[in-house]
Amino acid sequence: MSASAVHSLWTTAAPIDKIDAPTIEYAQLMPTLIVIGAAVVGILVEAFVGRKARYYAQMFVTVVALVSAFAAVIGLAAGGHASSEAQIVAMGAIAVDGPALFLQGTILLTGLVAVFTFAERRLDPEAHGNRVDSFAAQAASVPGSDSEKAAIKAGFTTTEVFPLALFAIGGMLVFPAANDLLTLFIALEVFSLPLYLLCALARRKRLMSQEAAVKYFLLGAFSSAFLLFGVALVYGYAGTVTYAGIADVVDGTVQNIDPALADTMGNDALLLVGGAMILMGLLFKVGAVPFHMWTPDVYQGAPTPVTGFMAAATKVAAFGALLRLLYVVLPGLRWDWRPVMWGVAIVTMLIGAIVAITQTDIKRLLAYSSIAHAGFLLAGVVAATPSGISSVLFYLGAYSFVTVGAFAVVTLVRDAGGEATHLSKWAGLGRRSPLVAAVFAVFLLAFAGIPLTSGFSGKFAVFKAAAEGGAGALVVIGVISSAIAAFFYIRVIVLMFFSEPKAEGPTVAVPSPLTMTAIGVGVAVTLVLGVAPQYFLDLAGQAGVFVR
Amino acid sequence: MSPVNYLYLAALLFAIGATGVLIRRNAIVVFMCIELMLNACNLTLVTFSRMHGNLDGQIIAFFTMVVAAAEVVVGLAIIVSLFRSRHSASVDDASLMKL
Amino acid sequence: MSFPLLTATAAVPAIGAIVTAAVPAARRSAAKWLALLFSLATLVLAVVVGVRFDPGGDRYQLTESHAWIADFGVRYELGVDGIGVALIGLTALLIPFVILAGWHDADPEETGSKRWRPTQGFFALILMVEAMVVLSFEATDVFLFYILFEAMLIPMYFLIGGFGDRAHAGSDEKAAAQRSYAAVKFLLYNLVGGLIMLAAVIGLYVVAGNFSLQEIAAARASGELNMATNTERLLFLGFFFAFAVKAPLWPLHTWLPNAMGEATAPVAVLITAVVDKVGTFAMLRFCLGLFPEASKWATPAILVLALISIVYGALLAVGQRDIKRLIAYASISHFGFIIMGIFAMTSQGQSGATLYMVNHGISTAALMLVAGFLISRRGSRLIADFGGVQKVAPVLAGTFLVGSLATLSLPGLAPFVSEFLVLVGTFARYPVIGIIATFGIVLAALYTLVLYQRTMTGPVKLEVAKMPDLRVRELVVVAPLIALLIFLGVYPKPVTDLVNPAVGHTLSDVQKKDPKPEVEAAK
Amino acid sequence: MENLIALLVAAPLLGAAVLLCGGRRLDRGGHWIGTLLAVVSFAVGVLLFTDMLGKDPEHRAMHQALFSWIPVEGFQADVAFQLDQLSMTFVLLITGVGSLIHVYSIGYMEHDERRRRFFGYLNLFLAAMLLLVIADNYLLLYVGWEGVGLASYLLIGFWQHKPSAATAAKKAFLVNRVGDMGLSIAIMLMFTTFGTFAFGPVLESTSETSEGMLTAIGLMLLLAACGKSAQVPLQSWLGDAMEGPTPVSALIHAATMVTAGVYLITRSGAIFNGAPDAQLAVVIVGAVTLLFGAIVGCAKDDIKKALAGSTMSQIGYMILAAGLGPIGYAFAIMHLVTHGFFKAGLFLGAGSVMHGMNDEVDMRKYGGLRKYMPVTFVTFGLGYLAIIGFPGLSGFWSKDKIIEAAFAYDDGIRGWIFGGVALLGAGITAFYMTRVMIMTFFGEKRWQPDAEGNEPHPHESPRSMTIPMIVLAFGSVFAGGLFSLNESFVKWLEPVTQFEHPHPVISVPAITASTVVVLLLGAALAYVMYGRKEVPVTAPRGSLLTRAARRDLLQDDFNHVVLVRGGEHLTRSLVYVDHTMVDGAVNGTAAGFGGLSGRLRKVQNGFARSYAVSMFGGTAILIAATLLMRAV
Repeated sequence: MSASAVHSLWTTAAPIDKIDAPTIEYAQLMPTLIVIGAAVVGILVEAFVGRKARYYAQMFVTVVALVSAFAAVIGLAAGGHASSEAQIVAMGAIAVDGPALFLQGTILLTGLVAVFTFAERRLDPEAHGNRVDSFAAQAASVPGSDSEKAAIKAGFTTTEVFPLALFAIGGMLVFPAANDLLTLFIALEVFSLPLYLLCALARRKRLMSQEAAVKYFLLGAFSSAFLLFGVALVYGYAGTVTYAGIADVVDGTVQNIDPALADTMGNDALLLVGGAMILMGLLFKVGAVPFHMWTPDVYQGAPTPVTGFMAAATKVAAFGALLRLLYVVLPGLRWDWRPVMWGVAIVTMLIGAIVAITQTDIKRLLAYSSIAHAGFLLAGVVAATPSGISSVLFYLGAYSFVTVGAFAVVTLVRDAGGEATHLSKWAGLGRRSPLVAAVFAVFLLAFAGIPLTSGFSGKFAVFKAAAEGGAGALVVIGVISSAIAAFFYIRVIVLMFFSEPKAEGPTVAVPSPLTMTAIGVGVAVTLVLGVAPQYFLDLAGQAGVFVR
Repeated sequence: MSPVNYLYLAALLFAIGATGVLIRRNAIVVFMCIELMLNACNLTLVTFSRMHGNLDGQIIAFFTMVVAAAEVVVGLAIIVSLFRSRHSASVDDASLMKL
Repeated sequence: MSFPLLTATAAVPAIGAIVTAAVPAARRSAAKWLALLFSLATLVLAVVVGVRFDPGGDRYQLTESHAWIADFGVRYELGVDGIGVALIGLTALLIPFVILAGWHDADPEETGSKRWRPTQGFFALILMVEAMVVLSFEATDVFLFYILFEAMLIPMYFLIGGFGDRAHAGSDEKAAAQRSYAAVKFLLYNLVGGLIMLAAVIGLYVVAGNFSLQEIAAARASGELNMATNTERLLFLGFFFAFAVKAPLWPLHTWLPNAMGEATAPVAVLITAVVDKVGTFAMLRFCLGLFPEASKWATPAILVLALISIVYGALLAVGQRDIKRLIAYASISHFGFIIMGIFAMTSQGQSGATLYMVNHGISTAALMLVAGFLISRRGSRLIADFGGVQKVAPVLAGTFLVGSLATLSLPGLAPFVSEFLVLVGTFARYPVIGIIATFGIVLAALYTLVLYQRTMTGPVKLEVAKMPDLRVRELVVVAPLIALLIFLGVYPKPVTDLVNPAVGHTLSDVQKKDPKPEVEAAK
Repeated sequence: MENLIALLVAAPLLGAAVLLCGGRRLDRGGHWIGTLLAVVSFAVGVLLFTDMLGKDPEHRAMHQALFSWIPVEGFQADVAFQLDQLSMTFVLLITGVGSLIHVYSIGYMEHDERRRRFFGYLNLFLAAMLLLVIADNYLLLYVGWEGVGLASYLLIGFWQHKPSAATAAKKAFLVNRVGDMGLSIAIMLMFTTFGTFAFGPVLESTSETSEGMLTAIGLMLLLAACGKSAQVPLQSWLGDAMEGPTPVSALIHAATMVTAGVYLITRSGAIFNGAPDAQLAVVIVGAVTLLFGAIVGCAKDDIKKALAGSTMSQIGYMILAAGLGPIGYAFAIMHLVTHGFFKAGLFLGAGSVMHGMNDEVDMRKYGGLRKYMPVTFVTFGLGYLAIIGFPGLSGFWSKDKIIEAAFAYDDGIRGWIFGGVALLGAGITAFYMTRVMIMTFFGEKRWQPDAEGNEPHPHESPRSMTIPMIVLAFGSVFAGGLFSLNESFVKWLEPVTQFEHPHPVISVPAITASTVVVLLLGAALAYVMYGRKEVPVTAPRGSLLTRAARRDLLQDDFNHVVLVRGGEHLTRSLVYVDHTMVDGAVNGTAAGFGGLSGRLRKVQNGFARSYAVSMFGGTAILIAATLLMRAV
């Protein structure tokens, strides 16, 4: 098509005989549709259901939605869409294949467990005879103002968190499945925006919560701007935004380049710069150094259940997208991006581990640990082998449950000011309530990658993949940094078990079955994946192939 | 003139926006700078769309506008609430959490 | 499918641990008896293993093999050779004594909250350690071994940090601080070692494609698997580093004195007599078995390090003021001997080393436990706080003396046999090193006798004047150990018969022959 | 008959076990058990002896194998015994003297509440010593070797409440350990050379290895001998060993254990015969110690220490003789036996004196005791005459032969030197023994009431003590003559040790005559110095040599400064190094990461804009790196 012809596109109203309606494979998209639909329903509930009933209604809608969505995922997988039937749907916008389904399943389960912790209302003492959860009574009311007191007195609760969470999950479901850059961008925004809001909704320490939200929002928007610019550049390079199309151009299978476009089409500078910017957007989401700095602040400020949800689900989704981008779009550029990712992985592992050593707040500690883990995952990504993909998938599955569980435990340890997150408060916890301390110790050991925990299986899987991929040095550095990391996990254990409990120490709230389920699931997954990971490794192994 | 110039302009706008984010204190202004960056992206997309002679770029531009609008909604909500509780919209004042 | 004897031997204590941990807070003594019961059951099973094992038979016997993690090429593979049997026997033998000796160590001073059950935890952890150690002696799958090698750190860590020695200098806070420092040091040291090994384990997988000791050995023998020299050396170093931390070998030893000093005597015994043996055992089985060439390549350096450990450990023992730290440094010296024997690569050296592991376990247990009784009576670990004990508590002093004599490997007691074998075996191939190592026996006499003189002889110190002699429970702990020391000193044949064939296999792994005596060589 | 050999060891071992494990209930009768078992062992010895006499000299050696001790690939160590003439001689000496001293101890230790344990230790010693002499391989010998070391450790430190005793015991064990090191190295050398360390194979195949190797082995054996037999330079422990109860000094540190070195060298004759250099070393050590001990003996006022010096010197004679090879072995052993009799007798006499003098040991506080304790006086006197080699008594026969042999070392300067030394030694021996005799039994009483004002009442000791002394006195008088009747002793040993007639550089009668002259001179000098004028109660300052001799010729001071001090400094500095450097390195790394962490933390300053900066910079780097990758 010549430039002049293009010009006619919008100068003359050329008669467009017909626009054939896009074909949408609803069945394959079912999980996403269910969740988004439920989210919409949730909003209607907010609008029409009475205050008292909302909580239960929302709970019901959310749980049903997530469970059925998960069922749909299973159905698709059983239908072979994870392997033989894997295909690209919705006019090339979304891929339904092994990795997508595996990650969607993981996200849905994590989300479900996280939603349980959202719904926990037994931790704080009742305010004016109303059960309260971890969220502000009325986000709009100024902290400490009369309106807030009034809201509390009236027993308001921010049940909007459930639809928000659903929207976020919806976006996350699409993110790793996105098969063109536009969908990628939209999905990113769809799950980011609700998270920004959720961060701002903490019941206690609202100033910190709002600050976290602002930082997260500004930086997130900043990064997405970069991502978008990257999208634009890559579009400029390839003339299309579908992964397949770009890949073709990258591989040089497209030859007929219009002389008019010679300076853009196939201009590698555009591709490389754009690709780097898109990578940056994704690395921001996974919290890789040097795009990690939002992580500690946001993790600390956000309501703990939200933190757990973010830490787990966001990472899963983002790594899914990252994998797809690198393995489907840019395999032709492996020799360009691999060294770069090497560097990112190394600094991420080391910085995360080292800075965590001197942390004094349990939530920040876990934030940095999550950064270090991002580094380990990147090591698996760098492997650039099928076993690399499957190992990352497995690691994500293992890691997300541990994270949700760990943050769930954090919600239990409370004092007058809400959660007692300062480490000094945790001294002697093992004496006061051995069980909680033991459970948390299990999670910490899993983070540290001690054998017989899921953490070890995952770490072994990614390092093995990396080594097979010829990244031996990366493995060694990973090993060193996990040695450093071990130091601060152990510090917490020492604190809990070997130091005398403080007189005015925090109390450990007895949670409702909701949180108990969350923690229980966490422990179960940790141990099962630690002792007998074979089944799940197989799962991840079969799921480890992208469709193009 | 060659459409490539539009690209340079867009890049310039993007850079300006980014710089603004880095140097301005007021959260609103920072946010506006981000909008500017998004718009720079739009310009880029449209230009490329023009050069490639297909509509994808323009479509994306529309999406971007929608997203930007959504961001405004969410962003303003957050910023305003922060402003109300602190009586300041300076991003530097919001530094309770550090180290 | 025959009865999985080896699994059972490890499973019994594991179950015991769970059961013991489940005992309610009020039923403290029940937990103790349960623990003792299970440890004895384990001992019985260990004996059965010893009986069922045929020294003349295959290299690995009573083998079990089940699929486990196919993706990692990992199988649940068990099997014992003579060395394994001997060490399993040692472990199973010592644990009951450890439990008996620690009978009151974990009685909580104040009954804290209802849920706080230190006693149950203490004994459960001990059994857990036993289970893991036993299984690690049985594992013929590198990955399985690695997992246990790492996992056993956790219970040990809680034993060290959670149940410190009541007899400490200074305030409780200070003691608690020192204790957790020791525990953390122990864990980090070994964890770092383990993680380095992890890298090597992964590397091994990349090279060999599976983790089965036999398969890899077979593949090497048949030549279908041949590692590049440098790869093999790196992998070897990765493994050896971890084992050297565990063993411990100079200069990676500094965690041991802290750990043994701060832990209660029974736990100290657990560390040095049982857990550390996994390190030396692993050198023998995995370093030599998997990387024969690299082992030979590294031998000179390792022998020098071992030599340093021997002399250095002994000299530092002389310089100690704390009884338990002294014993710790003595152990470092002894581990030097063990490692030297292993890498001398002669049948005397390696049989001696294996025998040494067993004997050192018994003798250190005897000495350390008696020392524990002594310390608990006086409430102090400092040598200077004792004097003339021999007059008020002759039996205690007598047993302590026998323990000391065993430590300086007096002929007629078990350690002499092993030490002499190691020396001869080393001397046969490396005369100079053998001779220097012989200085160790003088130094050993020095530190043990100085210890005995300062604590037991001389005028009776006021503080020890009222010291009671050994109680029945304590005698029950010590007497059998001493009897065993004498028996194995006079008649070590049962153990050597067990060990010799296994050592033969190990030597054939590294394709080494004993040097011929000059005279025969002349003929 | 062979099967009885094990019984030699088993009997006392059983005694030790019973007495040490038996507990308080044996306190009353324990000493009888101990004595009985010692006697049993003696009886067995005699039985075997008679049996041995029945056989023809070449086939007298008996052998008994019990079980394989350490069966390891290429390494055979068996528990097996070999009883030949040499061993038999020792067995009789050990069990005989041993039994006597058991009897003696019954009286001597009467008032000690730990008498049972004492007898247990004595039995333990007997067992170990017998094992040492009847073992058929060096490793088993080593067991006995260290066993006697242990027993002597326990017995020297028997009165553990006395710090001096405990220290002396420790010192003895340590010095012996140094010697033991030599023995174990020797064994290793044998193993690598001959592939075995059983007496038979080793001693028969000495010809198949180089002289250098034999020399090495010989020197190591010599080191061992020096430790056990208190020869220079490892002699320092013997003097302090006198802290032990006197019967111990008599049995272990005079009659038996300290002579183990002589046994070792004689037993290894074949090795030394093949290594002249080693033999020279042995002879030198012997000669030096001979003089060293004698000089020390002259200066000591403590009766036991004086006797200890004498012991040292006498063993010097034996070692010297053993170093001379086939011309000396037999005489070394002969002197060893006679010395066993008279030195044990002398010590028991000293013990008896102390017994009567409230354990006073300073001879300057004795004097004129012959009136109070006649039996002791007579027996001691006979022992005295024997040791100085008064013609006709045991010492004369054995020592004179050694001097002859020394003169026959070779027909040149060596013969003169060592012969002269041996002769000189004889003179000094006469001097210091006469001194002891005079200061103890002659002159006027010099003792005063001690601090509590209770004056000692010297009295004769009970039967249980005097009888052994009398028996030993008989030994010291007649043994030598008996052995020398047509060289019966030499012939007895010849099958084991070979024998060549020495050919001294000067005629035998001349040597004998000069010996007698020399000893008379020594005795006379002593009489002049101590007999004629009053002995001062407080020791005079004395000449430089005297003062040095009182301090064991400063040998201890040397050890203290060089070894003890040096060792302390070494260990202390090592402890420091271990803490600051080895451990410090580890803690340092940890601290280093902590500091790094603290510094990196600062970057996280809480300002969203600086976070944005890092993101921006990161992106820039990312882009740059990607482009760079393409560029290169």
